[in-house]
Amino acid sequence: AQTSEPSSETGSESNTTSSSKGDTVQVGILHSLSGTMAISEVSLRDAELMAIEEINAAGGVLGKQIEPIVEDGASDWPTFAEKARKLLQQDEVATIFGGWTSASRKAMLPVVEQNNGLLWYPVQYEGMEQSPNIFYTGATTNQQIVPAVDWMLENQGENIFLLGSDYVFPRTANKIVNAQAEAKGGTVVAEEYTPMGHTDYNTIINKIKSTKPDVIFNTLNGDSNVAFFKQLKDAGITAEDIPVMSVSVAEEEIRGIGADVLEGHYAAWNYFQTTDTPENTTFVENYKAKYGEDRVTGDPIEAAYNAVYLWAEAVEKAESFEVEKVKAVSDGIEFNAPGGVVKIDGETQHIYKTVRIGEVQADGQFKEVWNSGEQVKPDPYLKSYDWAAGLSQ
Amino acid sequence: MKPILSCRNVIVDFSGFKALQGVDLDVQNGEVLFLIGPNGAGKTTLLDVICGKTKSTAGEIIFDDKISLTKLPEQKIVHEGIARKFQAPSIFIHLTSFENLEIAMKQQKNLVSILFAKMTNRQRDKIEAVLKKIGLYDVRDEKAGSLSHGQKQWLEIGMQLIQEPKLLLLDEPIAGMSGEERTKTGELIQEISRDCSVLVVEHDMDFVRTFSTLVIVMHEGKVLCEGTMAEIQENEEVKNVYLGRSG
Amino acid sequence: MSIFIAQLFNGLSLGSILLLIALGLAITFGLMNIINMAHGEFIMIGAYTTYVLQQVFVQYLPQSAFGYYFILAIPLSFIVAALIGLLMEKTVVRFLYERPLDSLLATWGVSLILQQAARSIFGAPNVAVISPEWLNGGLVIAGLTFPYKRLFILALVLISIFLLFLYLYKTPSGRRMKAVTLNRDMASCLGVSTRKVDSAAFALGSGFAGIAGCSLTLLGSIGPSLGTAYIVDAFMIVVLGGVGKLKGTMVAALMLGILSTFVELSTSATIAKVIVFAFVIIFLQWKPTGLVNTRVRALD
Amino acid sequence: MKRYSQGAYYGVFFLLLLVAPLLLSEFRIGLLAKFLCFAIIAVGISLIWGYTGILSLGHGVFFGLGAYCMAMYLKLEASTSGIPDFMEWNGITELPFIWTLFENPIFAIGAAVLFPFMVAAIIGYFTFKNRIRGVFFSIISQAVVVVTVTLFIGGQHITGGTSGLTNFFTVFHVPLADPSTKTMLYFITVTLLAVVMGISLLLTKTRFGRLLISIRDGENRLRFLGYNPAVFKVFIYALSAAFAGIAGALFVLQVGIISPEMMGIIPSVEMVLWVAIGGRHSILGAAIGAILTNSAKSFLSESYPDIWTFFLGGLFLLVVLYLPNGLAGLVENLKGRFLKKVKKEAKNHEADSLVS
Amino acid sequence: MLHVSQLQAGYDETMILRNVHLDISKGKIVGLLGRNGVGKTTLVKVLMGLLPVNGGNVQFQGKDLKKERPEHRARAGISYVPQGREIFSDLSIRENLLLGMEAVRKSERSNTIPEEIFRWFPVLAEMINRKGGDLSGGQQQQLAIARALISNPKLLLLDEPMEGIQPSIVQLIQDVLVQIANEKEIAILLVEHNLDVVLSCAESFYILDKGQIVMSGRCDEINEDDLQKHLSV
Ligand SMILES: Nc1ncnc2c1ncn2[C@@H]1O[C@H](COP(=O)(O)OP(=O)(O)OP(=O)(O)O)[C@@H](O)[C@H]1O
Ligand SMILES: Nc1ncnc2c1ncn2[C@@H]1O[C@H](COP(=O)(O)OP(=O)(O)OP(=O)(O)O)[C@@H](O)[C@H]1O
Ligand SMILES: NC(N)=O
Ligand SMILES: [Mg+2]
Ligand SMILES: [Mg+2]
Repeated sequence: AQTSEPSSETGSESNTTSSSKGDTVQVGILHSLSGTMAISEVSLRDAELMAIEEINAAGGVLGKQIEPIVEDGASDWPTFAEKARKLLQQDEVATIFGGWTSASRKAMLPVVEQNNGLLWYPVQYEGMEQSPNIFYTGATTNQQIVPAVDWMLENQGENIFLLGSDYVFPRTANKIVNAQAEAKGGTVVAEEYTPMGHTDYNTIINKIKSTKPDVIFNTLNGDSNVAFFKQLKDAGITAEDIPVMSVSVAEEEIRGIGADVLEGHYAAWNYFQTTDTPENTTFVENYKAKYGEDRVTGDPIEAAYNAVYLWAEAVEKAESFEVEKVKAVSDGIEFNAPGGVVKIDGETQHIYKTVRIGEVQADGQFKEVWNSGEQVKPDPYLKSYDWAAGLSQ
Repeated sequence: MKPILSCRNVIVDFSGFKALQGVDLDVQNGEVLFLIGPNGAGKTTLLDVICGKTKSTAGEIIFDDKISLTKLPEQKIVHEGIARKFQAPSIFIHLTSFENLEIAMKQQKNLVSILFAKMTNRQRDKIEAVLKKIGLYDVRDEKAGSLSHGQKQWLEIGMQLIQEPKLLLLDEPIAGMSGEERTKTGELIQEISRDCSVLVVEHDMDFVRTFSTLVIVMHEGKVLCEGTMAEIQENEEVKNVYLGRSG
Repeated sequence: MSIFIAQLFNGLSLGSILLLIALGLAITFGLMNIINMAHGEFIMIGAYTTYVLQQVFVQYLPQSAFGYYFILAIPLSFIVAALIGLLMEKTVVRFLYERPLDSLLATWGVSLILQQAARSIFGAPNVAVISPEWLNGGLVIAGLTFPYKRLFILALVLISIFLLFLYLYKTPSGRRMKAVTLNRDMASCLGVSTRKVDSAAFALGSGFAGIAGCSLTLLGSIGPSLGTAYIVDAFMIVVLGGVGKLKGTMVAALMLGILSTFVELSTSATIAKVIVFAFVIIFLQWKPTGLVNTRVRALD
Repeated sequence: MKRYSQGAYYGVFFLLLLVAPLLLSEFRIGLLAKFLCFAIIAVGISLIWGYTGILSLGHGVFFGLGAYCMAMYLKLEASTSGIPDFMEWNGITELPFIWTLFENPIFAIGAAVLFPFMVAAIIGYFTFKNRIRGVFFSIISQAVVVVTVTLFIGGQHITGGTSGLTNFFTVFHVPLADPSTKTMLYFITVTLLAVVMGISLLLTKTRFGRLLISIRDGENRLRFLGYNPAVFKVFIYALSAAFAGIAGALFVLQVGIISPEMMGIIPSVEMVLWVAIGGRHSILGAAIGAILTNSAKSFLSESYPDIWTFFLGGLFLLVVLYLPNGLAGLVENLKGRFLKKVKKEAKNHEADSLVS
Repeated sequence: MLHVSQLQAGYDETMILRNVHLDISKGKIVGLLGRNGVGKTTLVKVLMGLLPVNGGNVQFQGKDLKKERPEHRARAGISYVPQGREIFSDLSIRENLLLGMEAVRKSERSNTIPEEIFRWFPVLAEMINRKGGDLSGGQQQQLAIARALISNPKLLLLDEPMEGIQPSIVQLIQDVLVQIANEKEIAILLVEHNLDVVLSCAESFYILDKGQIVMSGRCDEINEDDLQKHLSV
């Protein structure tokens, strides 16, 4: 947005060359900076900008400084499509980092495909997708949901209450949980969805009380988490009574909910701010130094940060900004990320990641209670799980 | 001859307050009937009931000897041939006088007819004739909103005329008019009555005296008495509740 | 049976929350006819005020004082929201009394600005308000838990409504407010300072929104777009009750609260939402000017 | 004189639209085409709001219905397996009946216009017959929005849920991404905008138009002149819904996505804003309002992605406060001021002669 | 008491009043006559402050009124019965009447309605708790007059106050006007179409035509021919 060159009339084919004219290369950053999703996405932009700054300070990529063009997706899917189109056609950026909700990704998908662009999507999602023009740096289902359910069944009990926001990620995730639980001797006692932005969870809590689950598997998104956890606590249900396993509650959400409310509940991610690596210590320090002591990092933030580095390495390896070439060399590219080494799986354009389960502490940070040890190979269509056979065609 | 309108035992109850307590009243064909009575006697309410604005609690209103009005919606009552002028002028302020009359004019008033309506010469002549009659010809292209109070009253009367009704209900038609205009309005009413019956509510006794033949007095939701103005003036009760010393 | 009582309580509680968010709007929209799309943002202002006060307590006052911040937060939210409301009345709303529909558009602009301001000042992510210890937990009667927070809000609403009734129907100042909102010109011809009354009324309505925001910190999230979640509900209730009819607003809020909880219990939150809103549509077919209405004699 | 100048405005407007493709980049033309869809909605809203006094805060629904009708056809054309991808994720193996109808493009296009028309007619029939007016109607229209959006989100297996429908490739087997297709669609949109504006102008310049104004000024009064205002209101409301449906269908073709969010409260209110900014009493004003407001929105959000809503909000505020009748009102005002000067002089003469 | 000179005023760009002169003194009733649409209501609205003054002078008790808002005029002692009544339809009769007291200084304001109001308008006492909007036209008119009288004004502006009122009460109001003008020394500007009413209670009169005062004088010296000239259409 800050810069816009006069557009050439030639259209989409030439984008990768003109974006890297001179000694800069332009990339697009496309997150919701306004509207309801801004609460989550603004931090991703911050992480990406920080990575760009670091790379530029280290000499840039292919000798060029990266110049970010920031656009606002405004929590509105057609706007994501419009802005992605603008970045690719008008600004001819080398790549886009962007999106949070699956809906925003699905809105950008045809645009990047038709313009042969590149999109780096940094948030855990429901799988069942593999666009040639998208790299997925967040977890797919077998790197978050599947292990989380296994762990729940093993450690907390077999009666699971499913609660989610009414959109594609929770619904698909819960379909998986259902199949998995059935195969592994668990029982889904109830499956409830609430509209986005729902704020009154009393009735749901009554349902929880009457179904007496061992654990709640929570795929609520954003604001609803705050209402749900606060009201759950007020109803007198503690983590000892019924623990909640969340897959969309990271450090930043905890900060908005209040650690006192969440203490003792669980979340499954690939990264925690407390993850103990030297890279993470620096990362957290830098992030706080840049954006304020009170800011926290978290899984999607780290995945967004990683995305920029992975792209830069792929470009270096390809010695070109061209999408085809970058894709061609992507397989096996590694980055020593704050959460441990990550590696691109060229076949699926997803990332090998370590799975972690953490328990919320009084200070709002996670204590890791389990991890997968090694990096888990991404399997967006769950082809390697027998019980998942019916889920994907 | 059969009356054009006959009300039988009409009662209106406003959640406990009986504004009409059994009104019996006939309007004869081609007659100008004046309705007078103290403030709050129920005159406006009676007109409201006749034209369908207020639903009666009980009683029967028969129009043209066969049509029962009590259950009909407003626009059907208009189609039957009853036009009503309200106490406060209610015209369309963003239309010109001409357009106000165009809308009011007797014509097919369903969606399809209006969608394809074309102004015929005959219609234009008719509107212009009425404009002249009500003295608004010179301001025919001005927005009705900027007319003065009196002019608005005139326009509204014009809007009733152009509907060619069988029965015209006028609620205080000369309110806010000056002397000469009152006379003109009175003459207008008499002219109209050649084609239709008129029921007029009015408080101006000079006016009533000049233009009435038959007067009905209402009081506390009932008909108190009827007669010529001269007879009415002598009635002690009417003097007491309505006319006062000079009546 | 116990679930019935629990749900009834939930319904009442939801109703009281709905009433709280609608109360301010019942004044700015119901009485003053300003279609105030920024009402939600005043709720947000109340919530952030509570947040800021909490931060102040944490930073500058001893730990033992923390429990009392919430008591102070209620009047403070009222005052801050009322002051910002006052500012908005003086600069924007004042020019729109004769143009109620335009007020919708201008206040929409204000709402965008306020949201962005919150984002710029407090950052985009949600912030947390820790509720005071004495509001945690609940009253346990016969195995049912009645959370203190909900009881507290219920009481707060009752007091607010009572005071508002008293003000509007028993004080000369309330009478002036009604007069000005009914017929501004005539009221001024009688000697009422319409400007003062207008400002006061708008500030009052905004202040109530601030109180709502303060209480909502007990139950939900605090972020820049907090208001958008409540604005439609608030309008729905004021209209369903009959615009300008405080009693109607009250009944409507309770009705929707109870309906919503009971439908949700037997179906799902999504269906409950659909049914509640469908109910509003159908109800208005039956009573086209809301629950409580006045017959008007004028034609239009 | 008046008619002549009005014609000139329209002429300039459409001339600009016709030469725009020569002046703007492909991306900008795509944006403009989208704004023209919005202009079609704005024209419909001006009819019901500016002329008839019905404030609908729910036109997003009709826009969305039109868009979904078109999108269902496009989605089916894009689905190799015959079943849209999202249904497969939801475990649906057989195309639901309602979807099978949309395999036929003629049906889909017809439905995009008629379905919103019918839905509006039904809603309008009940609400207007029951004499629901003013803000009560506006709130009902919002409730309709909430119900529709919630149903579309909740019915994910049929509607695609929050993500909506996207990822289309071809229309009538012509690739949508082709520049020539885009140009074609642009001109189709311009043409349909012209048609919609033409119909609206015809309606408002006739007796029917004056009747609409009477409804706005005093619909009860109209009853006592023998009209049933409800019938007229239903018709004009449904017509404007059909316009919104047309806009929705064109939108999907050019933008390539429709989601429930687009029918929500916020877009619905924004639609009214466009019209207010352009001037609700003017058909052309409303259309221009839609184009300018959205241009401003795009421009501001591109220039100041962080704080553009500040400026947009400020813009709304300023326009409403200082241009009560929108841009069209401003133009009228300026013109009026000029004419008045001329008139005033004439009038002064007249006045003098009257006094003397 | 009220002195108007060279007054110009109107709506937006259309000037209705041009060069109006008018004087009313203490305790006098002045009639304002004129055909429909000549600007009588406009003049009264300007005096009350509902319309801006575009030129000329308006003085009340020696003070310049031009810039004062209506409420200040009301508190200075000007009271107004508008054409069209403008009662508060949603408020009870009592509340309507009490609002009439707003112009009175706070210290002198009472919460009870003076007895004489009900003596003049007994129907208001009967309906004291009913809503203003429920009243019949004439009842509303009576309420509007009562509301204006209740504040003991120094100047009373009446815009066609008798409209829609039954004859017996019209007489009564005339008597009351004469009485209060005499006893309380209230000045009254009476806009009225009914010549008889003006002649029977006013002392002097003005005739307005096309936005200007075209004739004025004392009621007892009135010349019928001149009158006809200015009042006929
Ligand atoms: N909607 C209503 N609710 C309650 N009372 C009403 C209502 N409408 C009218 N009334 C009462 O009914 C009575 C009759 O009113 P109506 O308007 O018919 O009188 P009117 O004869 O026309 O009087 P006026 O000569 O003053 O116009 C009045 O006392 C009035 O207060
Ligand atoms: N709101 C308005 N805007 C523009 N012009 C107006 C407005 N109100 C009145 N006028 C014009 O001002 C002129 C004077 O109107 P006004 O109401 O003062 O007349 P009036 O003498 O009181 O007449 P009446 O005896 O009918 O009440 C009229 O010609 C009218 O067209
Ligand atoms: N991908 C998600 N969390 O929507
Ligand atoms: Mg009457
Ligand atoms: Mg007048």
